[in-house]
Amino acid sequence: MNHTFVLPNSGHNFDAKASKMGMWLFLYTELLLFGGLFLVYMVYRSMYPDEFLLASFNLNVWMGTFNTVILLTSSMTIAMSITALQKGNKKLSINLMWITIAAAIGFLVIKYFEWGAKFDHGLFPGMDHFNALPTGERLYFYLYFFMTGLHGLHVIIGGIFILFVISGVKKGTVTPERYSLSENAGLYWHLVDLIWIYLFPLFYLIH
Amino acid sequence: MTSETLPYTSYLKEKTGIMSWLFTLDHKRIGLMYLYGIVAFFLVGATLGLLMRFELLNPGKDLVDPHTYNQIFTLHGVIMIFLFIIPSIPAVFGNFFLPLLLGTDDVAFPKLNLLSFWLYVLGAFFALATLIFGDGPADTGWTFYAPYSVKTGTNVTMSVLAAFILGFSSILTGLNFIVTIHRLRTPKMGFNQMPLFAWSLYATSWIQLLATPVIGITLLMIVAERMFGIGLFDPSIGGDPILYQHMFWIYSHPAVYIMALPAMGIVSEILPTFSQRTIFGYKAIAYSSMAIAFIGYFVWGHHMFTSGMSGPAAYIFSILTFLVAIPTSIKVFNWVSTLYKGSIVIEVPLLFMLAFIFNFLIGGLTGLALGALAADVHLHDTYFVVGHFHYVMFGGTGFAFFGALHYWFPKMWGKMYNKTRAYIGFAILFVGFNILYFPMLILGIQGMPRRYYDYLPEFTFLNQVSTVGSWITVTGLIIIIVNLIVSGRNGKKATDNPWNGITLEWQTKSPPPLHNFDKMPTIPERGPYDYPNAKRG
Amino acid sequence: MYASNFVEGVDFSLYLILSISVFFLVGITAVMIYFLFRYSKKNNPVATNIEGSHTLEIIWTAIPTILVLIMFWYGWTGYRPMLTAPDDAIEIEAVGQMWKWTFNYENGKSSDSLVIPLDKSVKLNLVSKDVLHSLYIPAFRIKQDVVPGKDYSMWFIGQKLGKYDILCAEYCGQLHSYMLSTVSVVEESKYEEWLVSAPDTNGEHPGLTLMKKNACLSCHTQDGTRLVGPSFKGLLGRNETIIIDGNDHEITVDGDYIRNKIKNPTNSLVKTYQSGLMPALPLTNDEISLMDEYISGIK
Amino acid sequence: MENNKHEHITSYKEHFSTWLALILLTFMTVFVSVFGADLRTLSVATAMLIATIKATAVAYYFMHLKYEPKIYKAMMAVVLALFAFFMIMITIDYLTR
Ligand code: HEA
Ligand code: HEA
Ligand code: CUA
Ligand SMILES: [Cu+2]
Repeated sequence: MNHTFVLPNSGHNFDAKASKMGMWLFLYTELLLFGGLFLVYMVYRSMYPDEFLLASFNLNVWMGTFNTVILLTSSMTIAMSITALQKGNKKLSINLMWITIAAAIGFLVIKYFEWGAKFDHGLFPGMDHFNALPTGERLYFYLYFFMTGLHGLHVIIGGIFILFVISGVKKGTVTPERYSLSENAGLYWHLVDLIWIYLFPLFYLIH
Repeated sequence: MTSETLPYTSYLKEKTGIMSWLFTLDHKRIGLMYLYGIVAFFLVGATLGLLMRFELLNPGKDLVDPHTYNQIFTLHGVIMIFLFIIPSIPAVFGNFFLPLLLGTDDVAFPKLNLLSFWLYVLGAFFALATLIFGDGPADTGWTFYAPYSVKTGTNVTMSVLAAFILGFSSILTGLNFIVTIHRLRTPKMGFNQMPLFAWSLYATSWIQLLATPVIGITLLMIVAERMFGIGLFDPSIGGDPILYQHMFWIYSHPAVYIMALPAMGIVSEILPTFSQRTIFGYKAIAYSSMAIAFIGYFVWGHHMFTSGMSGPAAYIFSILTFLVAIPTSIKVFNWVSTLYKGSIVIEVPLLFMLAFIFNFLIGGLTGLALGALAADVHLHDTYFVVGHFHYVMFGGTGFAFFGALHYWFPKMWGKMYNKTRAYIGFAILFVGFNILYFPMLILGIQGMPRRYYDYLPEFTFLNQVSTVGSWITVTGLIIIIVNLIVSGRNGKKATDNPWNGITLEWQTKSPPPLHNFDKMPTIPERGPYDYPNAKRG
Repeated sequence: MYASNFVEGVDFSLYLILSISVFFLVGITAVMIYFLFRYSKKNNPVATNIEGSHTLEIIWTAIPTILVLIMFWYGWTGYRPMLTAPDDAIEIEAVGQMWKWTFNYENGKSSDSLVIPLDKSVKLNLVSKDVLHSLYIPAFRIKQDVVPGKDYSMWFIGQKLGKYDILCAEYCGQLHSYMLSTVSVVEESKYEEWLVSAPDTNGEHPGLTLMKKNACLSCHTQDGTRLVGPSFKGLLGRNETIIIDGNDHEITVDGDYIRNKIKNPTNSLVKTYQSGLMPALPLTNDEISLMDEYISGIK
Repeated sequence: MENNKHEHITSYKEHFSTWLALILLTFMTVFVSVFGADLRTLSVATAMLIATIKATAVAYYFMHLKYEPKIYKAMMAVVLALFAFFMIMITIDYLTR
């Protein structure tokens, strides 16, 4: 075919800035997705402050703190993996990403035990003990399960995203010159962290 | 046009076979696929509308039982809102023409664009699957108000998931457009040299991006409530139904500007072309789009004046509602002034735009009556509201959609439609439309509530007028659609620039080649609508 | 005289806005059509590029702004008085449920339709037993949503003798459009008389009275017609397929079944009917037996 | 278009100090909450304040916002303003009932 002419501003060019901007825009939608839940939380907490307080005693502050530390650390490792990639150190970059994924798994395992403990105490919607709770405490747990559940889902997605980047670096599609994908995975992972930064005090640190 | 004789392959012919369409990355083909899907769903939704009008011909039962009626208007609303009008102009004409107007060859993320389309298909599948799976389509109204939506046995979960998926598709389209506008404008085209349709899409995209997630999460909460008993909104197991309404309208009011702004962008394209002069008040129109998008976020409460909202909140929401009308009125005045000292050629697209202004005026001005607290207490959830939103959505956006279809028809298919039939179709549609919806405004003032299967006998006459109007409307629409299909197959060949327009899409061939431009497009020096032949003003 | 104390405020704001609207609609349309002919290609072969005008821009921002503020103001002043009921208002409880209104007076009288004295403030305390409803009296220009779990109220003064429609204006399911009632505005003396008169049960079965009160008959007919739920006609001894936990069971309806169904409506569902619609009502065993007795009697 | 040759590369040290600050803040917020129990509403405010400082640090340093063009900050500001407005409007409705 006869296309010798290509526009300089073609949509098929690789454009690192565009992909970063796209990622940020996507993060805004994620922020507002959780934002909706924070709105609901705000209303119910202001309606039932005491019940929220009581219900929060069922969570283990230290597990929460530990998980926070895990996530923050993983945030650092993923950020460093980008630095490593930019500096051309692929091996280090990949290792740092593996550490991040390990942290993600650790986080989920702890969450699994926390949720499991709630099940054992009959604190899940529909269970008898749960149904006997006052409205405010039930709302606390609805929100707790919904929000940490959705957050957990994001942890999983973020982990898969990082796996993709690892394979990209290995295959050579993500390189020190062309690292948008790794940057975007990093951005996504930080968002997961960012949301946890709020979830943690809102559920664990009510006093 | 001299270039006509040169050999070139249009995007329609460049590759063939069904796969070259279904998995195309070309924005023009994706736009066309959206067009077929959207028009199909418009016809489905419209047929449901027609059924409702049949049912309402007389008090009592005419056609279906109350339960079916409720499912029909819900499906009608869901289809019309999520499958027709929200994607309509952005996904079809935005996709097809935004890159052309900006002088580039595609959107920023072509693959993401294809993904949006497939999500649209998936969402459509979910919406229709309710007909087969579960206990039938939802019967909640398109607003899915809790706690009824939690209690009813119909397949609300699936309808809601459809809306969720379609929302996701809409977000990705918006994201794509924002990045496209930021990154892919042709060199030297600043924001203030962009055509106004691009501006309106920019404003729209921001709404799609930032408002849609809120309804996404709200709908997920409804699903969680139905499936796991996460009772965030049903008072019998915990939550507060009024909060649901807040969350719903935080999205759904801005969403009405997702519907309206692109239509306004279309008007701003077409009026200068047929007046053969520059647009009046370019910046006022461009920035008022942004203003509408922004203020539009803060007025959602006007849907809840009778929900038991507090006095101060009602006060603030009402005043903000009135403020959002001002940028719209600025646009209307600028459009009318664009006709002033033009050299007007009357063609069907222009008529559609003038009809848009007329209908949208009725719709917008009735919106003011709804924004006033006292009047809304009487009018809320009556047929006045139904009249209002059909005037803005169908009379406004719908007319703009069909106008744009005629305006860009030669560019998209390289054929010209039959003008006589187009005139006739337009005239019948316009008359029918007003007979269909004007009586609803009166019915509302008289106090007929909406979502009523049956009504008091004193409302019979106006309902019958309205039903007759729906028949006239069908006739008009059928003429228009048949005319376009026939012309697309064997219409006269169109020139590259049949309307003598000067925005960039007219600088390439009809239909455009796969990569849109074979040479660098040139942008008019003094703004996108600066007609070289017109006198300096 | 207006039918209620709110008619004037509402109508004024509505018609004020509609008049301004008509003015703009007619004006803009006329200008548009005039331009269309005056500046057609024939009459004006060469166009003029006018880029805009700051003066005009300011004028047509300012005028609508002033107009909408006026509109807002009358909307607000018409609405404000609806927010707070006077202290001396007669309080009546208005109960909405699928798909029936019930009005309970302070002296214990209960009625399907509202009766109020002329020129007296009346405050309705709104209670919903299930989903959202909205109590709408078009003639009074007043409407208020009835929300489960919330103590809302509305108030008004009936100023003209007569009988007016009460409609449900918030979608509440299948028979939303049949959730109708009336309000009668009567002389005060008549109102007092009506208030103490015994409920007009005409010696009907107490089970029927109970069922009327609890809106059972909005969904179940006594004549065999199928509505939302199965008809009561010939119910006792009928063979039905019911669904429990997703499995079909063939049963013959007996008294136990009827009493159980009233008590725990969500445990089972008669096939081909929609689930989740029948409410669990706070009834005593005696009341349930009365209902059962009546239902079993409908042959 | 420009490529990303001149992108700022954040040093390992900077990442590490950010992390250290975040961890300290985390322990601080736990401390305030566990041992400052009778502060009540004040402790909600401090918890949110600390969370916001942490979030800003993550966005600024880990997410690189500090080194991005102004438009990114502007967009972020719009998003946050929007969300704040949602909160304010809903609060007004619920507080003034
Ligand atoms: C395209 C969609 C669209 C658009 C653009 C609008 C635009 C507007 N809408 Fe509408 N609206 C809907 C779609 C839309 N609406 C829908 C779907 C519903 C119902 C949802 C449901 O419940 O199912 C609804 C419901 C709705 C309600 C709630 C009614 C109720 O349920 O009680 C209100 C209340 O304030 C309202 C107001 C407005 C206002 C003030 C505008 C303004 O933006 C209009 C501005 C336009 C003008 C004012 C005309 C042009 C101006 C001039 C010519 C200048 C002269 C004007 C002045 C003097 C100011 N709308
Ligand atoms: C873009 C949006 C849009 C459009 C275009 C329409 C178009 C129409 N609508 Fe719709 N409507 C809504 C959006 C829309 N509607 C929404 C959101 C609601 C609220 C739902 C709710 O309450 O939840 C609503 C509610 C609504 C009601 C109120 C129901 C109630 O409250 O009880 C009514 C009643 O008359 C109605 C009628 C119609 C009619 C007759 C058309 C017609 O104008 C359609 C015009 C087209 C035709 C008349 C037919 C064309 C058909 C063909 C050419 C095809 C022929 C093909 C075959 C036979 C296969 N609509
Ligand atoms: Cu009750 Cu509608
Ligand atoms: Cu609105």
